[in-house]
Amino acid sequence: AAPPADTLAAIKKKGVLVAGVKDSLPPFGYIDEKSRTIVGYDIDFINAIAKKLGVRVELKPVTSASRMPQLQEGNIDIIAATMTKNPERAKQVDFSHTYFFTGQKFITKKGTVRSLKDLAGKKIGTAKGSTSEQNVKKSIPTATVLSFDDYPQAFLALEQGKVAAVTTDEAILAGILAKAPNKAQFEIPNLQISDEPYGLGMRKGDKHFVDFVNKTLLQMERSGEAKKIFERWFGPKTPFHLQRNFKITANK
Amino acid sequence: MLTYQFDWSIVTSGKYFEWLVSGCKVTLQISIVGIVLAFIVGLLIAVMRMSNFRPARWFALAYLEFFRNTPLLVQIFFWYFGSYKILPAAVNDWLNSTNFEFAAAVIALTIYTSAFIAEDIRSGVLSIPKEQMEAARSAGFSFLRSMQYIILPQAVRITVPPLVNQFLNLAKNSSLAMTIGVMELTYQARQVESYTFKGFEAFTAATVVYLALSSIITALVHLYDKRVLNPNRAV
Amino acid sequence: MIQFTGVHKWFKQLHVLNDINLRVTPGEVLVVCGPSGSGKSTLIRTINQLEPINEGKLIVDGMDLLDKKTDINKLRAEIGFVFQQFNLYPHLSVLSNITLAPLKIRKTPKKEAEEQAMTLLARVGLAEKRDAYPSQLSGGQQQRVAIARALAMKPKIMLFDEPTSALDPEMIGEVLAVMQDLAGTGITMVVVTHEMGFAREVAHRVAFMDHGVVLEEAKPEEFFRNPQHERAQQFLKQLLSPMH
Amino acid sequence: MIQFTGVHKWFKQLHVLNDINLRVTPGEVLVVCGPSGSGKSTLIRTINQLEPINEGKLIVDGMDLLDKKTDINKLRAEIGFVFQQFNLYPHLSVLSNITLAPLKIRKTPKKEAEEQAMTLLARVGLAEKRDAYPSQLSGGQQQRVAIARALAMKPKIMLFDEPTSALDPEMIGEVLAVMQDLAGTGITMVVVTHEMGFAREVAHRVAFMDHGVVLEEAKPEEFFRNPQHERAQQFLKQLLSPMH
Amino acid sequence: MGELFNFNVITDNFTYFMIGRFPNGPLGGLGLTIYLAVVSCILSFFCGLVLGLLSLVRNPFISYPVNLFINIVRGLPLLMVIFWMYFLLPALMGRTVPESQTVIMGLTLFTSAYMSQIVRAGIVGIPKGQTEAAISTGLKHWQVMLYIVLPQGLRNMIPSFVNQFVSLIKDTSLAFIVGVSELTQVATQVNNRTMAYPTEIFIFIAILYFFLCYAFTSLSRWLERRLAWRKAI
Ligand SMILES: Nc1ncnc2c1ncn2[C@@H]1O[C@H](COP(=O)(O)OP(=O)(O)OP(=O)(O)O)[C@@H](O)[C@H]1O
Ligand SMILES: Nc1ncnc2c1ncn2[C@@H]1O[C@H](COP(=O)(O)OP(=O)(O)OP(=O)(O)O)[C@@H](O)[C@H]1O
Ligand SMILES: [Mg+2]
Ligand SMILES: [Mg+2]
Repeated sequence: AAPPADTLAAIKKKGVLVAGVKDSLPPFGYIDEKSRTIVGYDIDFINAIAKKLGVRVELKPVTSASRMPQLQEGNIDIIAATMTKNPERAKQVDFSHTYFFTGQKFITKKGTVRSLKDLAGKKIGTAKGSTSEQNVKKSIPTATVLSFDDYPQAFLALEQGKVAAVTTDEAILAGILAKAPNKAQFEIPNLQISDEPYGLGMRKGDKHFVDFVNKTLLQMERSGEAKKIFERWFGPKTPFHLQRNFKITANK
Repeated sequence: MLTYQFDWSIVTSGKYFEWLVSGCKVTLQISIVGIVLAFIVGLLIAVMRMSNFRPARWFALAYLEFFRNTPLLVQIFFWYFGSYKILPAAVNDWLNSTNFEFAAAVIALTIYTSAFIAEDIRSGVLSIPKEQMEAARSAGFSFLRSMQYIILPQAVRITVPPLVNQFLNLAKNSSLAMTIGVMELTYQARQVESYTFKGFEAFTAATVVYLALSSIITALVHLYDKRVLNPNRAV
Repeated sequence: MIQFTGVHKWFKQLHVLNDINLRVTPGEVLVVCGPSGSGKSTLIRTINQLEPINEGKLIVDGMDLLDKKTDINKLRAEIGFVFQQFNLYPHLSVLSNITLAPLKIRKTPKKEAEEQAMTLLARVGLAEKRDAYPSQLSGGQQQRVAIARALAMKPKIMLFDEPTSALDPEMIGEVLAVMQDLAGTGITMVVVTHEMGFAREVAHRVAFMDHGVVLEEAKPEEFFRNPQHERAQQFLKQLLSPMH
Repeated sequence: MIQFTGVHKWFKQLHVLNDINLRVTPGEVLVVCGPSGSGKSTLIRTINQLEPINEGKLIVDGMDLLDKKTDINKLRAEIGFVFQQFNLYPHLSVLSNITLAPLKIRKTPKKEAEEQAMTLLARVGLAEKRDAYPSQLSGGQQQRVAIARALAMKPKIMLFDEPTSALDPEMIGEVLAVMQDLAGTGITMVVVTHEMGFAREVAHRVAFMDHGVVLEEAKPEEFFRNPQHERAQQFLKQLLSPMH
Repeated sequence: MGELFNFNVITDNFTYFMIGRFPNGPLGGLGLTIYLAVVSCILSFFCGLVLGLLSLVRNPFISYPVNLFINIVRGLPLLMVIFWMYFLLPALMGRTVPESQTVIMGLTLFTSAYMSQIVRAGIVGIPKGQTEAAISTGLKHWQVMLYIVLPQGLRNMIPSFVNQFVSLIKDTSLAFIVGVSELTQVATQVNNRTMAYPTEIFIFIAILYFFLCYAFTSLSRWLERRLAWRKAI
């Protein structure tokens, strides 16, 4: 494929920003039942960037496994799909400043897991191609990792007793739990196995675009818009009740 | 693509090579277990379909039509996720304590393929001219004996090639098991891709394995065609 | 030996056998002829109940075919049937084609069955083909094997349904010769055929059918010299001189 | 019209045509007979090059078949061929079966082609079947349509390969009558057939083949009265009285 | 397990199952499934026809590569073919390719190989006598193909084509893997969102697929009976 050398110019020229987003991961990106459109935390950031650029937004559902190839082949301009920043990925894409911060934890049936030892030799569910998959293999080598196409599927497997735990970022787990029909039976034990800073992903070396996005993110933090978006999707009025224990800064 | 750096070493040695090898093993396991089961179930359904006992015939017909006309992928999801509400709790617990991903894939593949196999067996039997049955009955053989000595021996010869074809389909279709986390060949190829971003190499390796598998099976059928379906024997 | 009394048969609407009354005495050779579609095959196939009849009475070898208690498989074992298309079992050798029924039904010991089969093969002139497969034989040879296969059950009655009409002209003779030889042994035979030479020389009686009705029954010399029925006259004329 | 000079043909090892020397003059009707597998079909099929020859010289209508410059499609259009199995086109009506080649090859205007076709259909007695499909016709009718189809190209030569051997006895007569009628028009004909009645009455010459060799060539009266070759004597004996 | 089944999940999301995000977004659900199947079917019919004819060409420099290609594709799982398209298409076409097009190309490539076999069998199945009869009247090779062999062959192939279409409908479910929101994908989405009714959802879409496919399977059987040439004696 021939991704444009200067994405920023290309976006302005075609008048549309194509973003790869998740479409079944509330509240980051999911299909709203009534309007049948994709909404969420990630989408609000994309909308803000597009507004700054003065272009339309086109949302493309991607999976954890498909988002990087999609970007590299030029099918999308930017990834806003709960992507953790890590050095290995940074070799392939350029990350924006961290726009969301969380850590990888587990969700389990209540009272079954106190420490990582309780998960030794068990089946643990996660999603294909995610960092969660790679992290858990490192921290509990004896466990069997079952990778599904998406986290809710993994959670369904947990519900049906097919796996002993589902692991991924706490924010995601909280989202799943909030939506779960019988949430009282599950819990997120305080076992964190990694830090998970999320960044927006862009093609390597596309300096203009990365700078523009970063500038926009910092502006959003300054103007309070970033906080507002967080409150809208994770705040007290939501089922998640998460504290915003991070700020968008230029040093990450 | 123009800037793509090939690195074949990742699929010929090391950790990722081992992943692919273990994927091959799982693919072979599913295929072999599936083929044996699908043949047995298929034969059973075919016999039911041809029997004079109406409920058996109807059951077989419904089975055939339903499972042949729904996508395998949906059937896999159904057996893995959807069966939960239908089965008793004890059975679910037991299933979950086993390698249920593997089992669900095998069940779905078995049922799906057996429906096709049953039809192949049946049309093999139907392709024997009815005069053969008449000749046998005229000699004083009963219906079942005629089947046993005259019809089935001829039908089996004709049915082997389409049957092997179904076996091959099953082996290829086993790739869908990746969707419920069975770590077979396609799954591993995809894993290698998402860990290394070397999709081209990973998929080439998997492709070669699938082609080798189907070439071997196809070659065996050709051999069979030449040897057993020798023009001097069968008409 | 065979007695049709008021036999009727329909295929859906079609009245294929219409009030058949026919008697074949032991040792008799009856030739059935008639135009295409007149019901000859159906008639002969009712005798071993490959086609069940709808109405009337049919007694074969003292057994009533409409009687539920009649063991039809046992009766069939007493009746040899030779088809137009031979219908040898393609997956079995010539010898196995002949011995299968004696071995499995009569439980004849293998050695004995094979000896008998070889005697029969010699009689039809094919002793050297014992290990061949049907597809390796010419049509005439296949038909002779089919006759041997039918004879292997030592039947009391032999039925032939146009045994030579699928054969090349040169092969017809060899099959007819075997049949003539067989007629000489005194077995009861019913033969559907267009071979008027055979009918003239071998048959004791000729039955002429048209539209499911037996229109005429006569000694061959009478039938050929002076057919009574107009349809039979036409038929014979066409058959004997196709040119005019 | 047709001249074979030292023609040979092999199928792999099998020598199917062995030094054929044969001449058919314009207007002549030649009947070829001989036992099964003797090479009759192959012989007649070489004439319009459905089978190419391996050796020798074959001149048809003044054109050398081995000459690369000969336009074989053009030659074939001048030769009508009638097959044992009729080979009518099942997807076309009787009329279209006949008009296809004139329309597509001769570029005859549609109206004219149809008129011609109707004349031919009337000649073979099937004018009322113009819109029928082949499967709705009896074998004899199909073969008559096949003859009409071949005639539609106004061929100089007509070839017949056992045109009646796939027919029921009752239908043979109607096809032979059409062929006899055709022979009366003075067209050159080569006919492979077992119908000795036809040969006797219509042929100008009879050629007898065995094992790829033309063993005997004679006027029909001579051939039937007094065949020279032993193999021909045998053949005639078998054919004329299948019983002995 | 409480109340065993709850089919409200079906009625609540019915529109979504049928047409996805349309008209607010792209077509999805059952509508997209049918669209994918129909478009791939038409494309693969023509590709299959060409491949089938080429595979029968006498010149081995043409027929051999064509047959090799056909056999390679037939030896692969459809999933593999789709993944390959996913990688290669953008490279080959030098531009981005939407997933639904990727899937259509994958399905077309895969199905063409099978269609070509149908075409081949249909042509080879025409009795040799038909060709000989046509040649004997002086028709050229291409005329024989055009006027005699293809009309009969194509008609004989119709039932197999319809069966292939049924396979295509089922195969579109694999578009799920690359995230095209056809029926199976939409079903998993709803399943992921609600997380409590997998049985209901999968039974429902299985039945949807069944009726769709069964209608065409029946059509193919009916055609098979209708279109059979009555044997020419
Ligand atoms: N609230 C949520 N509920 C359910 N799933 C979520 C939620 N938030 C995010 N997810 C999913 O969880 C995943 C976030 O973890 P993800 O799988 O992206 O980890 P990841 O892909 O490894 O990211 P990364 O690999 O960068 O950690 C995403 O796939 C996202 O779609
Ligand atoms: N295409 C072929 N390939 C190989 N052998 C062939 C082929 N066609 C015919 N033969 C053989 O050539 C010989 C002559 O065949 P041909 O069909 O010419 O005989 P025929 O005299 O017409 O016989 P019939 O009366 O049975 O039609 C036979 O032995 C036949 O098996
Ligand atoms: Mg008959
Ligand atoms: Mg011949």
